[in-house]
Amino acid sequence: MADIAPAIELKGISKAFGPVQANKDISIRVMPGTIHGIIGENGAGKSTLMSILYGFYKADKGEIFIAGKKTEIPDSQAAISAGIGMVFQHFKLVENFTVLENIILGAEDGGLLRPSLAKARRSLLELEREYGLNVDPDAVIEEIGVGMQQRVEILKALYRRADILILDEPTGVLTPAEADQLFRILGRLREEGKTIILITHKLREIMEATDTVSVMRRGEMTATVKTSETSPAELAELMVGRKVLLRVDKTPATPGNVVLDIRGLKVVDDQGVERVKGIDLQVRAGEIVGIAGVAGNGQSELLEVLGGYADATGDVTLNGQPLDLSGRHSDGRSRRTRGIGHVPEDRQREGLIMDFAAWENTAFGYHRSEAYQSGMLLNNAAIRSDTEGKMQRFDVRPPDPALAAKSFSGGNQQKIVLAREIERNPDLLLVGQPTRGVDIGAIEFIHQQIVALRDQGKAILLVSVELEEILALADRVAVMFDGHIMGERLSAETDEKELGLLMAGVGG
Amino acid sequence: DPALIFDLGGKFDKSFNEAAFNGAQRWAEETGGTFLEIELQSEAQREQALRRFAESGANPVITTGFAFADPVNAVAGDYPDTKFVNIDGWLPEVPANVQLIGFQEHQGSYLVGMMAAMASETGTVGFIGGMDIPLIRHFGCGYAQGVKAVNPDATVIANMTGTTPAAWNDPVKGSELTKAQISQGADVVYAAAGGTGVGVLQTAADEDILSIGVDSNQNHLHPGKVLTSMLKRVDVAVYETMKSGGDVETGGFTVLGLAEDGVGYAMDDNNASLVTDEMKAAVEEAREKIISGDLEVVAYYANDSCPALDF
Amino acid sequence: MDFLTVIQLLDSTVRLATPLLLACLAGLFSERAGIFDIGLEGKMLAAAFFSAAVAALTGSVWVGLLAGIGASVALSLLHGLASITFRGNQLISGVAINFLAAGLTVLIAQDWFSQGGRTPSLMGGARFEPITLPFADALADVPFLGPVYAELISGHSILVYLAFLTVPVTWWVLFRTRFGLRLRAVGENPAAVDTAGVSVIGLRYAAVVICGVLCGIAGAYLSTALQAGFVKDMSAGRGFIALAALIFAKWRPWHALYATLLFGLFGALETRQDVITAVIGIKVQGQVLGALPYVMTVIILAGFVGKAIPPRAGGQPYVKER
Amino acid sequence: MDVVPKWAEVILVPLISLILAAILSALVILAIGEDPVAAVNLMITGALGSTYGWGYTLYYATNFLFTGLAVSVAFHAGLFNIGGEGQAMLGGLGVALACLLVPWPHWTIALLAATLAAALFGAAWAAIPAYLQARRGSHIVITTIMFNFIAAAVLNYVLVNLMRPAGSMDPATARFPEAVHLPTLHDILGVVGIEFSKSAPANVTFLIAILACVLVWLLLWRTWLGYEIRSYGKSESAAKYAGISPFAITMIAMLISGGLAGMMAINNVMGEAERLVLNAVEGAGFIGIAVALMGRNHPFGVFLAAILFGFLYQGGAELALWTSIPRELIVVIQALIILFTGALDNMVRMPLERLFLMIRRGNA
Ligand SMILES: Nc1ncnc2c1ncn2[C@@H]1O[C@H](COP(=O)(O)OP(=O)(O)OP(=O)(O)O)[C@@H](O)[C@H]1O
Ligand SMILES: Nc1ncnc2c1ncn2[C@@H]1O[C@H](COP(=O)(O)OP(=O)(O)OP(=O)(O)O)[C@@H](O)[C@H]1O
Ligand SMILES: [Mg+2]
Ligand SMILES: [Mg+2]
Repeated sequence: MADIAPAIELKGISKAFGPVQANKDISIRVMPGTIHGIIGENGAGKSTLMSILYGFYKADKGEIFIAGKKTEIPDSQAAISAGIGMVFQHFKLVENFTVLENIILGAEDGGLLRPSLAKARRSLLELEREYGLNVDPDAVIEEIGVGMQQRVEILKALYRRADILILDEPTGVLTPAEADQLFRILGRLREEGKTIILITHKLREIMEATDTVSVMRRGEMTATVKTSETSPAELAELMVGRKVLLRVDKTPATPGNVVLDIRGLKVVDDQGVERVKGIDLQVRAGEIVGIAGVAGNGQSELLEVLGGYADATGDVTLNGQPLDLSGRHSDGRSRRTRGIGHVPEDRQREGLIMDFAAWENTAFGYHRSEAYQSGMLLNNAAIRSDTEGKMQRFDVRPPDPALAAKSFSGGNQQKIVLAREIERNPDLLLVGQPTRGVDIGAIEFIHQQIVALRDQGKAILLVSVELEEILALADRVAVMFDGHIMGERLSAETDEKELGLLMAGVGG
Repeated sequence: DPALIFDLGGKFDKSFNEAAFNGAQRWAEETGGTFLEIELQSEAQREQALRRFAESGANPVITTGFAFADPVNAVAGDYPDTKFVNIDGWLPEVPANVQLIGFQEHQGSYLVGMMAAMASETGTVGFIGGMDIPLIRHFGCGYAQGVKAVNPDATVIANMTGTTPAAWNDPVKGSELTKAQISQGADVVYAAAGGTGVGVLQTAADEDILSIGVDSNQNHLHPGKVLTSMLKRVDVAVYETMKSGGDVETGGFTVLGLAEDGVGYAMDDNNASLVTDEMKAAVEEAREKIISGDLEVVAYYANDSCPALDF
Repeated sequence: MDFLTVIQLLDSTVRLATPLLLACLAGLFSERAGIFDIGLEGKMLAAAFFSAAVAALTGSVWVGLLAGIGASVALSLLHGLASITFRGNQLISGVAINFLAAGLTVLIAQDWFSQGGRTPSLMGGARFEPITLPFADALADVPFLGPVYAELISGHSILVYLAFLTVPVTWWVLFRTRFGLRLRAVGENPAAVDTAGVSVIGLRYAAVVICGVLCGIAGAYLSTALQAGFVKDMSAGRGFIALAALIFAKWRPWHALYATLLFGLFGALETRQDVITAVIGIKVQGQVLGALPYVMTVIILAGFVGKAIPPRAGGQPYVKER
Repeated sequence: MDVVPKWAEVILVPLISLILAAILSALVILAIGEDPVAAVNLMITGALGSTYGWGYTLYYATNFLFTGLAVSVAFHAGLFNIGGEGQAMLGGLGVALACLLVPWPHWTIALLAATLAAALFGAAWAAIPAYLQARRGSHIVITTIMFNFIAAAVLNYVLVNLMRPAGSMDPATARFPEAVHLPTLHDILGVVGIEFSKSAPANVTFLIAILACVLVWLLLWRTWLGYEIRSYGKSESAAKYAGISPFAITMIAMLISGGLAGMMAINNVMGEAERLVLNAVEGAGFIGIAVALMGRNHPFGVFLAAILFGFLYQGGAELALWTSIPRELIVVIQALIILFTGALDNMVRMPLERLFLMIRRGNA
């Protein structure tokens, strides 16, 4: 062991963003041919550290050794030359370029495109064969799913002959099947002697895939352990600094009246493609109905229709009263007045105005409600004090209503949205991907809140690509595939395997 | 000291502001005197400049451009000891310490129109105005009447460059208009368009047709290519006014037409070869008749329309 | 309307479209790289002045052209300094450059030539002369194609041919070269370019410089090819029209050609009241005629063009750390 | 969390930028052979040294306030309204019609009617581009540019052919009747015993402009409508989620924007010229863009920027009046100020940030 130089060694890395100390004197060693996990709460500094290694940010202090040699990495070009590739948490792809164009960007041969593209096409075929990373080289990024986008990112790194691959929360947006495939690929890469650093919030992935794992907290590296010598519970505690409940704690549901009744719902998108092809679904008071399915099978459209911002046909009633599916009374505001709350799938694009302060976001969607007006003006004081209360009850950190939404970590952003929607006491709560990219401490809290709302007798419709989450949280599961509901199961009576088959369109 | 206020076009507008400046310059050189001057930047500065000069004791205060008539009218009452002179303006009633100097541009334009018609071989002549305002129509109207007087069958093509002040400084468009008129058969073009006229004269010279300059003598710009220039002696008016100083006569209109040599056509070495004796004779005859009143050139202002041209 | 009139109309269209086309392609390079540029007008004006001034001083139009390009590029670099290096507001910087050019050109012109903000008239070699293409005279009598070749295609200044050549070149550079790929990428997602190991700043400066060069040619065309000298404010809003054409063209080179030709045609029609009268049968009022190009643009825009989506990273400075 | 304290951000950064612009301007003045110190002196005393100077400074500022606010409101909705120029022209037409067609008994009523007319005309001129943007996706930047040109043609037609008094050569309307003359600051301040220059054009409209600032501020940050406008401007996808109608907000924001631009006409047309001239707006619509951007689209920022530009205009006029400095120099100075305070502000901010960070670290 001692005579093999570590593939990567960081010594005393520090990095501040203005007044924020994102990384404090961090040292770490990663041996070649291993998968090294990094975990930590939102904002712990994981992405920052990796971005420094990749030359995206410049460290204020510290040294980097690659394969035992001290290496300066002033920019990404240097990192690439040193054999480092990185798949960012938020992909760095050019949306309206093809896969092939994205792959050669920055790694072209010569000044003309055609030869480069042709060469890349050939290498791509090889890489595909070697690792089973199939992508359509001519597909345009914005038209392919996130899973394929991520494969493009990995291919980008491999195309540049990376020996060290950094993956920042790669599975946040992947379906279980896609995640499994990813880990198979990572396994193959390790076999070939490549070194992999994996950042994730999912302890299961750490336990299954990594050889060693480091824990970060508030900008510091608090521990590095062998994966085989630790347990999820221990890691969770190291990460959050307290004991974390890794399972959802809930009593069996006692479903009441039908709150939401969907009959023959069809949705056609802007391009004229039918996304939801006539589904029937009911959600009762006091139960959580989960919609499982691979992303892109109509779940998002279902939420958009119920949330009031996509048109549809069919019959939908809420507490027995019909719900308009198009026209003037089919918008987010009408839905809210009817008692539908909505935690959208994409909190940053839909649920929040990132530049607005937390208190302004607390009113978002409810800004015309009586409680927030005084005369013709908004009652900002009322909104603020409301926000303070919500931030306290939902443990939003930091509890500063004046801070812009973008300055909160993902988990805390989600808590702001959740607080807003749950505390309105909706009859029906729509929840899309509630814990995407959120750390385990926050996940625990969010799950508790959703269950608590159910226990108050509210109806909840949950959409998630995380089967684990659906199984843990939902009382009843409907699986969507290609715009249809393939089947419904009580979650107590099913398992991942059965649901997985339904999600692939098999059985029913 | 006298003061001179230039209109928004600026003192180097290659047109009448510049002529005014030249007149003032000549007075300064001849008498060794000095004068105050300002180039306006905005509408609101009209009154401002008038008041500032009046308050600083300048006398007379000379302004160029019809747009000054109204502000002068508004300000004059506050400074009874200052005399205000406006060139080109019109007021229903003229205050006692204000003098308005008007030029009979249509008369001068009439004469150059005659020359254009006589020089034209195609029977089609052109007029290119700057911004579409009544004053410019006034030029075009006199011109068209002159053309028709010589050749009743002649065609006069009239174009305006635009509807914003940018129309005074768009030589590219002036060129294009000239070419368009040439395509329609014009072989003499009269430009009353400030800086845009530079493009008109240039293109006329390049395309080997004749052009007619305006305001000051522009014959030298393209010797042998500029038929003549319609002179509007703003320089003389300014010179004379400055020379009279505080004693300048006020309380009415001064009309400068052919009789007063306030307008006319330019003859010099540059265009001597272009103007035949026959032309000269005809034009001189018309000039006399206009002066004597035997011939009346209709002003566009008379009833906001032109007998010879439809704008 | 006879054939010759059509030819003349199109001839005029070509002349009027050329400066728009060059400026439009200039804007295309800049905006494709993510740098919005409402300073096209100012750069064109500065180039118009310096090319005419230097041509007048040296007697060589080519030296003048270089000087015009130099001036335009200098303003481009200023725009780059503000919007790339110092991540300032690109719109403000553009506005400032327009003012700067409007003021400095006249100030310097007055200082150098004392002709009231004009340059002396350019003569002989200080001006771009029209080029007669081979056989133009011989072929002029061939029916149909003869006049098209002799009157419409032949007889423009070299800069016109250069401008039209720039369209395929731009297309080729953008879509067939490494540089073009990177340039387009940096306007869509600079982080992707950065993480691919390519300098965002370098690319954006390159784009801005190309923009300056093309604006420089556009300005020189105005003052040394179409005209024989500089007159203050002679760009007369063409930079803004070019900008409109760029949006109209949805930031694509060939469409830029069509859009600017369309604007050129509107401009040409405006000078031909006789043609319009002949076509629609009634005489249109002068002011109506003046408004026509703009009304037509709005109608076409509303009727046929649809939504134009600018480069996604356009207008925003690239900031990694805040 | 900000590195630079608020006071430095608000005062120090603009101040240093201004000084830099001044230094560069001084160099330009030197280069053309004039004395920069005297020039700056003249500008300051001329624009701010007397109630007369202030009267002009505030008059110009009033124009820029309206057009600046107009640009800001649209900007908050994510719309770049370059059409302030045309909207203000049409506003002028509204004012002229209101003042000439009805024999108003008193200026107060006339002002009310004229304000309404100006806002309506301006808004109407903004409505078409807004509709085309909202329904047809026609880019508002092009359509508003086009509408500026069209407005110029319309105004030209109306003034030359329809509203010009017989016999007048000036393409302008008749003078408005005595009864609709607006009180100037001299008249207003005279009531409370403050001596203010009689001959400066700043008038009661300045107060309306300030009121407009307050109202715009209230609208944007204190009403749900403003909240919707700002939300839509920041994120269209989020706005849809919240039930905010893109069509309604685009229309409303542009109508308000056009209305504000149109209202400029009560200052320059009704308050100053007292008649409508062809060139009444003379670029204030474009200056409004610079004012809005420099004022960071906040009404108070717009207020400060408008005063700064008012100062530049008036100071520049004084320079032109008493020196032989050509007016283009003032354009150059304006350009430098816009450049340094608006676009190169980070050149000042970045070193300041480093400085403050050092101080902070030193204290910690
Ligand atoms: N570009 C940036 N500019 C300024 N501050 C930043 C930037 N990126 C991160 N930070 C700060 O650095 C801290 C560490 O952020 P980082 O993204 O490294 O966290 P993380 O561990 O990756 O979190 P997550 O699990 O949510 O991805 C954050 O608290 C944030 O305040
Ligand atoms: N440019 C930035 N300026 C300030 N803070 C930032 C910046 N970028 C990221 N942060 C902060 O860094 C932390 C981590 O950010 P990151 O981009 O990793 O998102 P995240 O918290 O993981 O959310 P998500 O999972 O939804 O992407 C958060 O606190 C975030 O607010
Ligand atoms: Mg992260
Ligand atoms: Mg995250």
